[in-house]
Amino acid sequence: MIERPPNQPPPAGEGVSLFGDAPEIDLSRGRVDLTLVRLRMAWRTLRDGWAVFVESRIGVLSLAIIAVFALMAFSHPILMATVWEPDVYDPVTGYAFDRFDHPAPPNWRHPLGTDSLGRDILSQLLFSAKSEFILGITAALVTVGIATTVGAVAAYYGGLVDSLLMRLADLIIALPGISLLIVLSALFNLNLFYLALIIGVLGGFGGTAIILKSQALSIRVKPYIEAARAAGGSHFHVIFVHIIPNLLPLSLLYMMFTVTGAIFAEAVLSFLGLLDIRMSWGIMIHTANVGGYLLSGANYWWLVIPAGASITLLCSAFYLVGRALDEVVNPRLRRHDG
Amino acid sequence: MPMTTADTEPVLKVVDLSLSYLTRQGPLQAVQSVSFELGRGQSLGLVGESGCGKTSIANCLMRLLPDNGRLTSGQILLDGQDLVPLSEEEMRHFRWGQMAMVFQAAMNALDPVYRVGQQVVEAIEAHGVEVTTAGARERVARLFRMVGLDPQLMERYPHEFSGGMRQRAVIAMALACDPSVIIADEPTTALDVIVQDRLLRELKGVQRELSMSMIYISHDIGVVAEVTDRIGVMYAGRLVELGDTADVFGAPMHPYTAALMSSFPSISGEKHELETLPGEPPNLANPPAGCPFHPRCAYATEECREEFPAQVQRGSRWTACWHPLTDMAGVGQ
Amino acid sequence: MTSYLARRAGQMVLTLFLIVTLTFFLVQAQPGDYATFYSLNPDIPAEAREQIKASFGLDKPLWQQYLVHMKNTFTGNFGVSFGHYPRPVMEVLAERLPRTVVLFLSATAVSFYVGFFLGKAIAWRRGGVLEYAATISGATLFTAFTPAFALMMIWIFAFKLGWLPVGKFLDPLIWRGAEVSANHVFSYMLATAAVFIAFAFLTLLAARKLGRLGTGRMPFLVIAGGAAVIPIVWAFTGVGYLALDILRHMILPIATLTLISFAGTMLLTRNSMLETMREDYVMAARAKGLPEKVVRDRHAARNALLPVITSLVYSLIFAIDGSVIIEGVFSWPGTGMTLLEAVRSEDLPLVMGSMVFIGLFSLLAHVIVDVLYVYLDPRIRYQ
Amino acid sequence: MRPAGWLAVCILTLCLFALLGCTPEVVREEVVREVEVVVTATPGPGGSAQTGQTSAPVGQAPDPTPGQQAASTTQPAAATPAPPTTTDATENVYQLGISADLTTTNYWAYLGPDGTIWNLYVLGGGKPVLYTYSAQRFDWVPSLAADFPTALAEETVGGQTFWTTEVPLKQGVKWSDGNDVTAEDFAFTAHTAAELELSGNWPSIVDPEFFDHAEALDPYRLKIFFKQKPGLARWQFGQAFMPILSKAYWEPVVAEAKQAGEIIEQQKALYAHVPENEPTAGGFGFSKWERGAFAEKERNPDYYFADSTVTQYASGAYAESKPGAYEFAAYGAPGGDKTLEYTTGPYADSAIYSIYGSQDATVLALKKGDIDFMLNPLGLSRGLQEQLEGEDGLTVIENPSTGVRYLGFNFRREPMDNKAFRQAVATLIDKEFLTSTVLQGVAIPMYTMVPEGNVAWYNADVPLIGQGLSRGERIAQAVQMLKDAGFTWETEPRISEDGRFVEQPGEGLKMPNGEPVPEMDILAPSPGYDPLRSTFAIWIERWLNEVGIPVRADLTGFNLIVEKVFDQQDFDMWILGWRLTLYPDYLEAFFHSRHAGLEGHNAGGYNNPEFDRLADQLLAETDVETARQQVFEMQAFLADDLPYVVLFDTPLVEAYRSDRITYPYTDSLGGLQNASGLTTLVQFK
Repeated sequence: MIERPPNQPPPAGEGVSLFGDAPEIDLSRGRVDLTLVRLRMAWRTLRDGWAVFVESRIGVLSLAIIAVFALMAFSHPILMATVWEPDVYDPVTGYAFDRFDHPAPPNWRHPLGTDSLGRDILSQLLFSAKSEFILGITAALVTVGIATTVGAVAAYYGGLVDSLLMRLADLIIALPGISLLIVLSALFNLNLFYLALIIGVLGGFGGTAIILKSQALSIRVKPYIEAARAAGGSHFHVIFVHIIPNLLPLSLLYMMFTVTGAIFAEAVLSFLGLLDIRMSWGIMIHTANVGGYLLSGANYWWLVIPAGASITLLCSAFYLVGRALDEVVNPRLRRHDG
Repeated sequence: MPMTTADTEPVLKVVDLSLSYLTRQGPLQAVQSVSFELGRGQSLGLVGESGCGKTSIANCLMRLLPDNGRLTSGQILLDGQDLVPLSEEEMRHFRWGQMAMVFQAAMNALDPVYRVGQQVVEAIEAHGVEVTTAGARERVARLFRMVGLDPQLMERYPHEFSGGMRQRAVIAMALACDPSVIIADEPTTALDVIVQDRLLRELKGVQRELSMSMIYISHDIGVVAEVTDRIGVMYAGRLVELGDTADVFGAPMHPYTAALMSSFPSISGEKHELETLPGEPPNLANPPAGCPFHPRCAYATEECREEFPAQVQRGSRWTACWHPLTDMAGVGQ
Repeated sequence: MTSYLARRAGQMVLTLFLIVTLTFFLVQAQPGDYATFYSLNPDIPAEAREQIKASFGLDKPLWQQYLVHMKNTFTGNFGVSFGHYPRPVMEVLAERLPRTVVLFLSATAVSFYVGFFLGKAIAWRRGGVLEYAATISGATLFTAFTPAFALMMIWIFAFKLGWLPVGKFLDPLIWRGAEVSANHVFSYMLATAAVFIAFAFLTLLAARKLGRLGTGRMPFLVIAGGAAVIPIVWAFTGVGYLALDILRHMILPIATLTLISFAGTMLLTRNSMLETMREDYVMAARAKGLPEKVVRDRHAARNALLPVITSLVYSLIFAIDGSVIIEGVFSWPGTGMTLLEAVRSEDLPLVMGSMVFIGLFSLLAHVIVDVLYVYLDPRIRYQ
Repeated sequence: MRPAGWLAVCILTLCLFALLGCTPEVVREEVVREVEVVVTATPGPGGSAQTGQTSAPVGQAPDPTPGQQAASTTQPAAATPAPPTTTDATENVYQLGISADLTTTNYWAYLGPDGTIWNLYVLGGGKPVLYTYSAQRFDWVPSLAADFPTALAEETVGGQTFWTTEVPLKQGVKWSDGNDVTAEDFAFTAHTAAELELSGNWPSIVDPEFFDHAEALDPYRLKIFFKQKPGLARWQFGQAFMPILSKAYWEPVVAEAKQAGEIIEQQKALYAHVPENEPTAGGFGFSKWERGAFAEKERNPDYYFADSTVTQYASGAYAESKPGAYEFAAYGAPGGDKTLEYTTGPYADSAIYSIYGSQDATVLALKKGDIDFMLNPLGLSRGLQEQLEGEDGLTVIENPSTGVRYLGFNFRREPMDNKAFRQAVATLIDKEFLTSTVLQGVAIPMYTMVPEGNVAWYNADVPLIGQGLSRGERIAQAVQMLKDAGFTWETEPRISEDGRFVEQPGEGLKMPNGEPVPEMDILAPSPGYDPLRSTFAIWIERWLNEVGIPVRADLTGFNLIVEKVFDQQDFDMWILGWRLTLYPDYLEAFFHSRHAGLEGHNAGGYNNPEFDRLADQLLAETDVETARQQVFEMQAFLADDLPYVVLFDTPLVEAYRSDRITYPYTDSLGGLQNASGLTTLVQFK
C-alpha cells in the first residue's frame, strides 16, 4: 500500500459545521436547553457561512441563476392553468394551430418559437426546468443520504465495515459513470426517477462517501463524541445526532456537484435517445438533432440555444455554488482569516 | 535616542511602524507605532504573548505580509535604506542577502519535495553568492558543519531529519548569504528542552562569531534573556518596554513585563512562584481605549483607561506606562 | 516493493472479477434478448433463429453462460461478438483501443497541463480578472452540452475556417496507397511516446541520483535532445507522413476535450495552490529572495501538484467517459463508439467486453498515478 | 515551462515541418490504370445486383435493406458520355460517406449473421447474379443469365420428384482471376449455403425446404432442382437473386471449414475467413479496408458489363445490349418514348467509403466536399435537407421509401378483436392532418401495406377509412360505428357547433357485452428513438380519449416493445414499423395465423381463415400476373379488416455533389442508396 497524504480536496477538519463544534456540552443541562443552544449556534454558523458565501460574487450570481430557474419551474403549471391552453402549449402533446410553418421563429404567441413538431419551446423549457430540478435534487438527496450514512458508519465503526464500504467505493469510482449509465439506460429504458435513483446510489456509495468518511473521521475523535458515548448514547444516537449533523455542511457541498452531474447525464443520455422521458432539455436538443437542425447555426437558434444554454447555465450555476460553498466549508481556502 | 552597547550606527532602524490586517470584522491593528533600533552585532529580543504582533513585525521587516496586511505608516531603515517604498523586485535582493530569517516552525519551513542541501543552494544561487555549483555545495557543507550537521545530510529530504536537525538546517539556510541581520522567529518552540538549550547556545555562538545582528522573537521571556543584549516587550501590537536585557530583567518597569516574567520558570533554575496572568489579550479589531493592558492591570487608573501612556525614558530604556513599576517601588531613578 | 506490487495486482484481479460479474448480470437482467432482435426477419425460419441462439450460446442456462463468460474473459477473448460474428470481442476491442488510447491520453495530458497552468496562475493572482474569466469560462465549458459543443467546434474550425479536417482519424486519399495499417502507425506512435516518456523519466531520475543537488538545466536539455531525435527517426520509417496525418486529425478533438475538461484540474489546482501558498516553506522560499516565478513554480505549484495528481485518475476516467460522447461527433471509432454501437445493437458480449476494458483502463490509471505519486513525493515509499 | 522545454518544442515543431516538407506526395504516384478491353456476351443492369431480402422492424440502426420498385415518374436519360476508354491523368475517386464500419468483407458472413446495411452498401453488387431488378422500374431481367429461365417442370429422377428449371448463362463473363463465371460457381454457392445451413439471409435465398440441388449441364447451362414447387418468393424473387461466389477461390476455404466439427463451428470457420484478393466479377473489386476509417473498391478493368447500354421505354419495354456481345429485349417491343437510357461504367477509378460517426459530421463532410454522396438508410432529416438545398454545388433528391409504420392490435384481447372497434380507431386517426400539418410533410400517409412507390404491387383501390373527413365527421362516424356494434357510453361525446373540437368527451364506454372497455396501452417508441412515431402515439391517445376510449400512449424503448409484443405477446396495441421487400410475400408472414405463436411475426394474433387462404395461395403462385391480383385482393382485405392501421411512411431525402458528379437517373424507390450509390454509373464532371 502506498502511504499518502489524504486524497482529494482536504476535508476541512476545522470547517464550520452547521451545529458548531459544541465543544463544551454541559450534560447536566436539560435537553431543551441544549437544543436551544444548538439552534442558536446553528443560526450563528449559518449567518457566518452566509457572510463568507456572499463574498464570492460568482457564488451569489450562480445562486441567483438557480433562483431564476426555480421560478421558471414554478411558473409552468401556473401558466398552463391560466393563460396557456393545454391543446396548444402542452410541452409534449401541444400543437400550435395558429401557424403551420413549424419550426416557427419566435413570435408574440410563442416567445421562443416552436419546434419541428409544432410545440411551444418556452413551454417545453419551463416544463423541463421542473424535471431537471426534480432529477437533480432527487439524485442529490439520495447521494447525500447514502454518502453521509456510509461515511459516518464507516468512520464510526472502522474495521471490516469500513474496509468493505471503502472497497465498494473504490470499485464504483473505477467505473466510468456516463458509460455505465449508457449501458443501464439502453438495457433498462430508465425513466427520470430511476435515473435519479441510480445516479444517486452510484454517487452515494462512490466518491462522495470517501470524502465524507474522512471528514467523519475527524469528527469522531472530537471530545464531545467521547462525551456522548460516555453519557451512555447508543451507537445509533451518536451517529445520527452527533456525527451526521456535523457532516451536513460538506454534504451540502457535494449535493451541488451531484446536481450538476445528474442534469448533465440526463441531457447526454436524452441526446443519445436512450431515456424513457417525454420532455427534457436533452430531448429538446435531441428533437432538434433528429430534425437536422443542430447544424443550422443561427437559422434555427431557438431549437438549440435555449435548451443548450439552460443546461449549461443551470449545471454551471450549481457547480459554482458548490465551489463557493467549498470556501465556506474549508476555511483554508478563504481569502482572509477571520 | 539612547545608544546601545555597540557604539556604531544602527544596522536596522524601525521608525513608527504600524501595520493592520483587513478582515471581515474590519481593520485589525496588529502593530502600532513601533520604533526600535538594532546595532551591528547586537541581538534584540521581542517578547510577548501570542498574537501580540511579534511575528507580524518579523514578517513586516522582511516585507512578507499576507495579502490583507497593510503597512499604514513607518520606515524600516536597513543600513540607512528605507525598505518600505521598495518594489517587490528590489526587495528581493535585500531578503536573505541582507536580512535572513529563521522560521518559527522549521518543520514546515523546508520544502518537503526537495533535498535539504538543494534548498540552501537555491538561496545561494539566487543571490549569486557563489557562481559554481561546486562552490555552492562547498559553502553548504561549511554552513552545515557550522551548525553542527554532517555535510552528508544535505542529500537528504526534510522528512528524513529529526526536529533538531531540521532547525539546524534552517539556521544554516539563514546563514547562507552572510546576512547582516537575522530574524529568528521562535526558532526553538517545537523542540524539547535539551535540544532547545543546545541550539540556543549554538545560535548565539554563530551570531557572535559572524558578528551578525539578530532579532530574536519568542513568547518565552526566559529564552530571550539568555540570547539577547536588549529586549523589547510587546503587548497588543505595541512595544511597551524596551531596554538592555539585564536592566529589564533586573527591574521590569511595565506591569506587563513583570507579569510575563513571573509566569515563566527561569531558565537558570531559580525558584520563584509562578503567577498566571489573569484575563485574555484584547481583541485587536476592537482594542480598549487608553492603555490596552488596563483591563488586566492591577494598577490601572482612570487615565490608563482614557489615553495611551507616553514613553517614560530611563537612560537606555523606556516604557510606555502611566504607572511604571520602578516609580511606584521608588527604584531606578 | 514486490509484495506491494503483488498485493496491488491481486486487488486488480479481484476488482476486475467484480466488474466482469457485475456487468454480466446487469446485461443479463435486461429485458429482451439479442436473438429476437436479430431474428425479427420473417424470412428467417424458426429453426434458423434457434440456430442463431445456439451459435451465440444463448440456449444454455444462465449459470453456464456466466461460467463460459468468465472463462472467455480470463482467457482473454471475451467471447464472440454478436454484431461482428464470429470475431472475438477481444479482437474488435484490440482494433479500436489504440485509437482511443492515443487520442485520449494526449488529450488528458494537454488538458491536465492547461488546467494546472491556469490553476496556479489564478491562485497566485487571486481575485484578478483572470480568475473570474477562467472560472466562469471553465465552468461553462465544463458543463457545456458536449455533443453540441464538439459539433460547433467542427463547424467553426473544420467547415467555416477549413483549417482542420471534419473528424475522422485519417484522410482516405492519403492513406489509400499506404502500405501499413493505421493501427500499425498508432502502435508506433504509442511506442514512441512510451520510449520518450521512459527516457525522460530515467533522465530525471538519473539527474536526481547523480546530479544530487542539480538544479541545472542539463537534464532538460537532454530530454529536449531526445525529443528532437523522434522526428528524425520517424522520417526514416517512411510512415512519418501517415503519423502526421493522424496528428493533424487529432488537433481538433484534443482542443475540444481540453476546453471541456480543463476546468476540473484548474479549480482543483487553484484550491490546492491556495492551501500550499499558506505553507511556511512557500514563505521561506520568498524570504530567501527567490524570484516570484521560482517561488510559484518550483515551490508552491510543485507541492500543490501532489493532491492534483491524484485527480489525474479521475481526469482519465472522465476522458474515457467523454469518449462515448465525443468519438461519434469526431468520427473517431474507439472504445467509446464501440460501446455505444454495441449497446444500440444489443451486442451483449461487446457491451460486456467494452465495460470490462474501460474498467481495466481505469484500474491501470490508478496504478500509473500511484507510481507517479511515488516519484513526485519523496515522502512516499512502498510499504 | 522551462527554457529547455520551449527549446524542445521548437525543435520538435521544426522537425515536424521538415518532415511534412519531404514526404507529402508519396500518395499520388501509385495509381495510373490501364484501359480495359471489353469482351462479349450478355446484359447486366448498371447498378448493383440486389441481394438479401428482409423485412425487419424499422429501427434507426442497420437493417439489411434491399428491395426497390420504380418510381412512377422517370426522367429522360441523361446523354451518356463515352465509356471510360481513356485513361485520364487525374483519377476519378467516387467518395461516399457511410455512418458505420463494415463488420465483414466475407460474403457468406454478410448474407449470414453480418447483414448490416453498411455491408450491403459496400459489398452489395460485387457478385454476379442470375437475374436482377432493372433500374427504376424493377422489372425482373436477366443478368448473368442469357435469357429467362425455362418454365418450372415436374421431373422424376431416381424415384424422387423434383420441380426443375433450366437457365442459360452468358458466355465470357470473367472473374478477375481470369476464370469464367460458370454454372459450377452457382451450384457451388447454393450447395455450400445448403450444406452448411448458413443462417441470416441465406435461408430466404437458398430455402432448404425448396432447393435441392443445382447441376451444371455445361458451364453455361444451369439446371436447378427444387424439392417442391417454389412460389415466386422462392425462385424468381429468391434463389434467382443469389449472389454467385467464385468456386475457385472458395472451394478450399469451404473444404477446410467443413473439417471444423459441428455445423455451428463449420459456419463459424467459414464466416471467420477474411478474404484476400477474392476474385470479383462486378464493376469494382474490394481493395482496401482501413478499419474504422474507410473501405476502398477499385475498378475492375475486366468488368463484363462495362459499355453495355440499357434502355427503358414508356411502353414498358426493356432493352439491353453490349456492342459485339449481346442484345436482349423483353416486356414488349422496344420503341417509342425512352424513359431511361444509360451506359454502364464504371467511370470511377475507385470508390472510397469513408466512415463518419454521425449524420451531422457526414453532412459537414458533404458540404465541405470531402465526399460526393452520403449513404444513410434514414435519409436526410428535414432540417438538413433545407440546409443543403441552399448550398452551391449540391443537389438534393427526394424518393419514396420502402417502409411502413403501423398501429397493431392484439386480437387476443377485447375490444381489439372487434372489427368495428378497429375501424372506429382507424377513422379517428387523421393521418393527413398529422403528416402534412403536424409533421410538415416529413411523413406520407399510407392506407395499405404496400408502399405506393412499389408500383407493380401497390393497390390504390383499397378502403381509405376516414380519408378526407373533418374532425367532427370522424368523431361522428366513429361513434356511429361503435354504436352500431353495440358499444354504449355513460356520457356520449358531444362535438362543438363548428365541428372542430369535442365539447364533451365521451365517458364510461362499455363493450357490447356490457363490460366497460378496459384501460389500454399503446406501446410506441419514445421521442428519443423516433419523434414521428411517438407524435402519432400521443395524438392517437388524445383522439381516442376524446370519444371515451381509455388508452394511454406508453412511450418506451424499442427493445422493450419488441420484448412485450413479440416475445411475451403481453400488450394491447403497439406502434412500430417494417422495412419492406419489393415482393410482398411479407403479407403472409405478418398476418397468416400460423405465425401467431410466440416470437412469430403475427404478434397481434390476427386469425382470419379467409385471409389465410389468400396468403397460402400467394405462397404457391408461380405466375407474376396472378400473384399481383392476389396481392391486390389481400391488400383490400387487410385495409378493411385492419389487423394493422397502416399509418405512414417517410420519404427518403438524399444529396450529392452535383458540381463533381452526375447520375444517369436519380428517381428511384428507396433512393440512390438502394442502388448502393450507383457506383458503376456515376460520372465525373
